[in-house]
Amino acid sequence: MPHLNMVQAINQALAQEMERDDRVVLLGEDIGKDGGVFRVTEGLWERFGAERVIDTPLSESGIVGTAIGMAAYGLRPVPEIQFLGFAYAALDQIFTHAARIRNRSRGRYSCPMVIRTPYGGGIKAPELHEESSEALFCHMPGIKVVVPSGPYHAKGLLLQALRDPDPVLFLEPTRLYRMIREEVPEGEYTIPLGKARVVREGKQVTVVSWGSMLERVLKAVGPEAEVIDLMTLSPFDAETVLASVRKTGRAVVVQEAPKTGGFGAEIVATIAEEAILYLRGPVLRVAAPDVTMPLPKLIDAYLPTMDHISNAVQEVLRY
Amino acid sequence: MPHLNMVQAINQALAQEMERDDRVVLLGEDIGKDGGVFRVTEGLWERFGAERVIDTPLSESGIVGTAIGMAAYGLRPVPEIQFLGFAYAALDQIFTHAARIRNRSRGRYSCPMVIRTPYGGGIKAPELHEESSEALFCHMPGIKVVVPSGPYHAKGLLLQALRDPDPVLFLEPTRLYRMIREEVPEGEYTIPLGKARVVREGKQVTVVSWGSMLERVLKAVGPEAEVIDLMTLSPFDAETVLASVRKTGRAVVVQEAPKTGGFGAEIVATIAEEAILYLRGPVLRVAAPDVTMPLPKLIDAYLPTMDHISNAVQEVLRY
Amino acid sequence: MPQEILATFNVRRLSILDPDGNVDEALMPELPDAELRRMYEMMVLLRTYDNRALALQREGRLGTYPPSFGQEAAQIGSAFALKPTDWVFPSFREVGIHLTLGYPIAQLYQYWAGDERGQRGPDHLNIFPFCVSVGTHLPHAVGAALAARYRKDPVAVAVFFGDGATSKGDFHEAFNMAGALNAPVVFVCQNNQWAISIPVREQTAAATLAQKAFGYGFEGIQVDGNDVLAVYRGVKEALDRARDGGGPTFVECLTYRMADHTTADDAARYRPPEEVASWRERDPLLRLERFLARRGLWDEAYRNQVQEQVQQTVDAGVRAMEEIPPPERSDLFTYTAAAPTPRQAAQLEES
Amino acid sequence: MPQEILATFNVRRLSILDPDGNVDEALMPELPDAELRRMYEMMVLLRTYDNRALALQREGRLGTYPPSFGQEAAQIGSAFALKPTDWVFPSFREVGIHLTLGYPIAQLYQYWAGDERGQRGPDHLNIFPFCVSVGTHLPHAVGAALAARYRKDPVAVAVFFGDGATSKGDFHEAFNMAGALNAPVVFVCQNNQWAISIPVREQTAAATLAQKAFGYGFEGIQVDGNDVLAVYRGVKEALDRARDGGGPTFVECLTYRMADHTTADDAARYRPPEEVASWRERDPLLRLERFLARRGLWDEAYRNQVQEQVQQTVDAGVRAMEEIPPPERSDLFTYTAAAPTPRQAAQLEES
Amino acid sequence: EAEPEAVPTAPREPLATPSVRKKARELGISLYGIRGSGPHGSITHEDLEGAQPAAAAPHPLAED
Ligand SMILES: Cc1ncc(C[n+]2csc(CCOP(=O)(O)OP(=O)(O)O)c2C)c(N)n1
Ligand SMILES: Cc1ncc(C[n+]2csc(CCOP(=O)(O)OP(=O)(O)O)c2C)c(N)n1
Ligand SMILES: [Mg+2]
Ligand SMILES: [Mg+2]
Ligand SMILES: [Mg+2]
Repeated sequence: MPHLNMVQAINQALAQEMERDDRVVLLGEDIGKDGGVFRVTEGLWERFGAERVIDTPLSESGIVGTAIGMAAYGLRPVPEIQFLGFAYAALDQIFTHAARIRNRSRGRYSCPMVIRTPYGGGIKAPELHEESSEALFCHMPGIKVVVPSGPYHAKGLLLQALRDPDPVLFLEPTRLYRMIREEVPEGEYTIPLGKARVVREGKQVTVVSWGSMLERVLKAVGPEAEVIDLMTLSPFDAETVLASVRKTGRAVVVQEAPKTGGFGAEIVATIAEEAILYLRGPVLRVAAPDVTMPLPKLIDAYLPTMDHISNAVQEVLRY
Repeated sequence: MPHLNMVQAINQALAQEMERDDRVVLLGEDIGKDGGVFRVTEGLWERFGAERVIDTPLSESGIVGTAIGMAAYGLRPVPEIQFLGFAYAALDQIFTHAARIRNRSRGRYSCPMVIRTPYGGGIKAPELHEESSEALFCHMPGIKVVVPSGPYHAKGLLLQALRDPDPVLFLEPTRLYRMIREEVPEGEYTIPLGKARVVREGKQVTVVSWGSMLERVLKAVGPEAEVIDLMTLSPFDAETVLASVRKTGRAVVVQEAPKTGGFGAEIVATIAEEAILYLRGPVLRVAAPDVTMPLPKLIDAYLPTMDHISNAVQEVLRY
Repeated sequence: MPQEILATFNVRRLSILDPDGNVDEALMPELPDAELRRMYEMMVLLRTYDNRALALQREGRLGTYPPSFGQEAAQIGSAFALKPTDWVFPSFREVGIHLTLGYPIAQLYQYWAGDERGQRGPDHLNIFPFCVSVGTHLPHAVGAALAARYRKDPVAVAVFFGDGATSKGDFHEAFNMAGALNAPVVFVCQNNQWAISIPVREQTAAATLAQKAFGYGFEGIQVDGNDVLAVYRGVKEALDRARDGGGPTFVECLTYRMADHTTADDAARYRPPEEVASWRERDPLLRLERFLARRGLWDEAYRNQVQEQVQQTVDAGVRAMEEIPPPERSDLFTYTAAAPTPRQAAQLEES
Repeated sequence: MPQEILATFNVRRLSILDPDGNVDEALMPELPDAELRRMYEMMVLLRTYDNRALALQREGRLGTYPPSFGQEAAQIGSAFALKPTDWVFPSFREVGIHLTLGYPIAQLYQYWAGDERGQRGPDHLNIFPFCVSVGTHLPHAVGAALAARYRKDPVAVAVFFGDGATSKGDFHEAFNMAGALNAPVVFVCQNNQWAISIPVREQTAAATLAQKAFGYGFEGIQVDGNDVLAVYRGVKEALDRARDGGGPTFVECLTYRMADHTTADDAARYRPPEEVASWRERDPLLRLERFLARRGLWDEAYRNQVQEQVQQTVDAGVRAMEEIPPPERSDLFTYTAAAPTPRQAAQLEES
Repeated sequence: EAEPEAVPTAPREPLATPSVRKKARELGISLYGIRGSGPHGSITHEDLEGAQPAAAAPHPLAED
């Protein structure tokens, strides 16, 4: 099996699904001739043509809005937003329309599309290139949110997302794009949405994470920790988390985003609602501080570190 | 003291602050000659002129963006978004700019403005007129979120918000606009932001709520409950909540929004992190289901009811 | 040449039928008498439907309702220009389109009564749900148009919106995307000159809306929106061009909102009664009556017959609407997604 | 008249200085020799600053950097048209403005090295921070312009952006708001013909960007963006008009991005070398040199002297930048809001 | 990391996590009088081990 990085794995998933299903079309800024600013769509314009790999004007809202119309017509568009920080302009289209068209039309129309976007910090890029605002999307019924934590899962989750009947936001942790190489089967395979995975079993504390933080978690914690990769944030797999917490009695949630109102809050709240009688101590969150995301010189002081993670784990183990 | 409803109280606060501070200017759709679709700005155009009460084109992003420029120049603009459901188009301006200009310019520029918008359900209005998406804003460092639960607090909180050095989202629960009348002092008074209030003391369970749900909470719960009105959601007054929970050992959080990822999750997570040793049982959330907000025929089946609230309270009291 | 003129643009205005009912024969579209009469019948239907909506709203049987009074020609003329395979993206004030295309009246009322199920149109109609968030549906039309072209379907897409919508960023991004990608889409603006209390001259400093198209590299034209023949011709030419690969067109129908914005509005607060009165004289229905009368296609007897017929149709629609059982709580959960999440499933079970 | 012409718009193009350095004297702005030379010096400074930025980036001392090569005239000409009391809203590729206005070079480099503190400009400069989110700063300029007018300050506002920005909804909403409210703002587009890999002809179907102004009811003009005199004149007239209550103007500076989009880009992937080469001949600096030489204001000695001087200025800026101590973790917390929240305060105390 | 607040004053109520409270309930043990050895003086599962069921107090929280 070839060793691929996440850029290659995503590229392969897109190419395979485009080959298999002519409803799949890509659109976005610089995804065609340039192959995408991270080269994720490299070679696809040459292979599938400008009708299926559409270079668009610079207009995030228009890109998503156009994709919505394509999806309603019966295609399976894959809009790319160049960086998550520029998706804020498309939130209206996502919240008002993509997430609601099935309901608004009582099933007459639907919106099967995958919004792909690089996300997360640690790449030393300009402002708004390192946002981690997944929580915004997880509060909106009607849209799924998927975050792979490595090449293998990126490919399988993306193939599944591309076949989902409803809109999926597919957040690609930019820091991992070329950091991790994994064996990735050449053929098609899918990983179900809405299911978390236990990456490492442990007995004393459950550590829940996703995306690029997972890599830090795995380095920071010892065998005492059961590590869960959520993979899908919306809808998230509460059962896997709760089953683990019921076993370990302790939990730490690690998110990259600012603490307050992040998706970690939902995990903790769910535990507090449904597994509290098993808890031996506080459920702690490891997160960025509640400040504006800084430029590169301070990004390392902002993002949660392995120390933060292991300190939190040690703290809950005191109970 | 005159008995005012919330529309009148807000109108009075705006008028008084405009009188006191010529930096305050209003802008939005239909706020001038028409006096606002809920009459909140009635009479202000006549009194302060079209230069200070600006009827704008239909463009929510442009309204907020224009206000940002005004604020940077030294004014204290008060953009109105006609309904919160149309503020999604302005999220980019709010998240990318209003919330960050102070930081981006390292204090050289700031963005003192109050975005006012009717919000919440139960008014039997068309689609997107009853959204309750406050949680989206509470995850963004740099912007405050304030929700009054009645006329008296609306006036005092709004006057304070108008004097805040940073951007404030002021969410006006539409269902309460004309429902509650209270004694409202004619003169100026302010209520600090970032402080919750204990509306009713109780010993056995803490019920946390805000905005239009508070009215239902107060009707649904008995003297066993300590009822907290958050008033400011961002930054929220964790201390008041925690102190109460440490006393009662039980908590229920009532929000109008869909459950998952709502602001209630943050409250519960904070309790689970910081008051777990005092908790006797689960912390429950009462919330709307995780579905697309319906049209009027189903709105009553969607919004949390007094029954939901009292059932949750009874449930936690079992522990 | 230091101060060169790089290009020149003319804003054209098309009108065919004058207020007295005379037509410019050179521009008169080819329409059989039966079609001309059907146009009239649909305009009467729309007005009757609207009047009944207001009555139902007053009785508490409908929610907030935005009537089309004054805009009948702009809507019906556009609808006649459509082919059944074309796709339509309406805003919230073009029920004239729905009626012409045969959307069930009961479902239209059902929607305005606050029941989402009214939005599920018949499967053979390619009409999108009403869009309440002003102007945000324009990009969808562009996307559908690109999809149709990709599928090589001989389809054009028409999207309808008001003058207020022209101020939204979505208008711009959709227009620009359509131009850049040469999408087979026709943008039809119902310029009724008001967006709630904002007159179009405060909505934009542009003297016409049609000229906005020039910024996107395609044609914009103003048509007399109270002239059903001009609207028909303008929209039809644009749709034909779109189907032929000629790209997008913007058609501004200049008309007038004769009533309040909605039943929740009081237009007397912000606009002079004289203005409203002056437009009452330009009523598109009267104008078409005069034209048909000149052609010998209209007389009192015919009018009475149409009105009676239409009244029955509307009555039947109202009855059918009122027979629809109310939605169930479980309906909340059916269409948020194709399949419920575990948490949604649990919430459905609760209370 | 059934097919009336309602209005006609001409897209004008202004150029003064031809590639050989000849000027159209009728259009030549009044500029003392010293100012002409200062224009040249600033253009050399910008180019030198840019070259150094690329070198620093290669050495890992700066982050991703977007150079201005080829756009010196479009930037410096605009900056010269500004009065000190005017307000400026830049995008991320107009450091020529900053340099002309006297923004400290050390802080510019500091910013591009990834240090937010570079954005705190001197208090006497009314220049907003760089805006990375393309086009989203346009409404801010409109707001500042309205605020200035409200304050009766004799101030105009200039906002700078690229061709790609013209596709954003914010462009539209800002332009329309400015037109509708007659704001004293000048929109200056640096049309360098590329938005990363998207050429302007794919960005929009409009043949010129200038014509986009017509849709908003105000004037749009294209100027030769490699002609510093035309840029100066076009922008100055627009600013004067704004200060005089004449409302907004759109000035399209047609220029060319001679380098990669940024240091992270490789333009050879998507554009032909011939195109780049053809623009090298139209280098705005060469053109100004020729003009100055004809006026007896330029010779090799002068050039060498300018280059040396500018080199020293840039060197000093780099040295000053490198002497700035790195930011502290506590700096994260200083400016999210005027005062920290209790939770922020606690987070500041932690690790 | 977020440290549970130090106990401001002597607690009216013994400190214990919900799981300890649950076990105490199941065992019929009153938390009063048990010396907590956990963080902030909280009663741990181990602390419950030596404790005797309180015959007279069917519900440890009955004082409310
Ligand atoms: C994005 C958005 N903003 C505000 C509103 C509230 N609103 C409803 S209709 C309307 C005016 C629309 O004017 P126009 O586009 O001219 O359509 P008309 O009502 O005249 O048919 C407004 C402001 C809305 N529905 N959507
Ligand atoms: C809203 C937004 N979308 C995407 C990007 C990524 N991006 C940075 S520059 C750029 C192209 C900008 O082109 P243009 O406006 O012509 O300015 P230029 O770079 O040519 O100066 C893009 C797509 C961004 N910064 N902001
Ligand atoms: Mg209108
Ligand atoms: Mg460009
Ligand atoms: Mg490259």
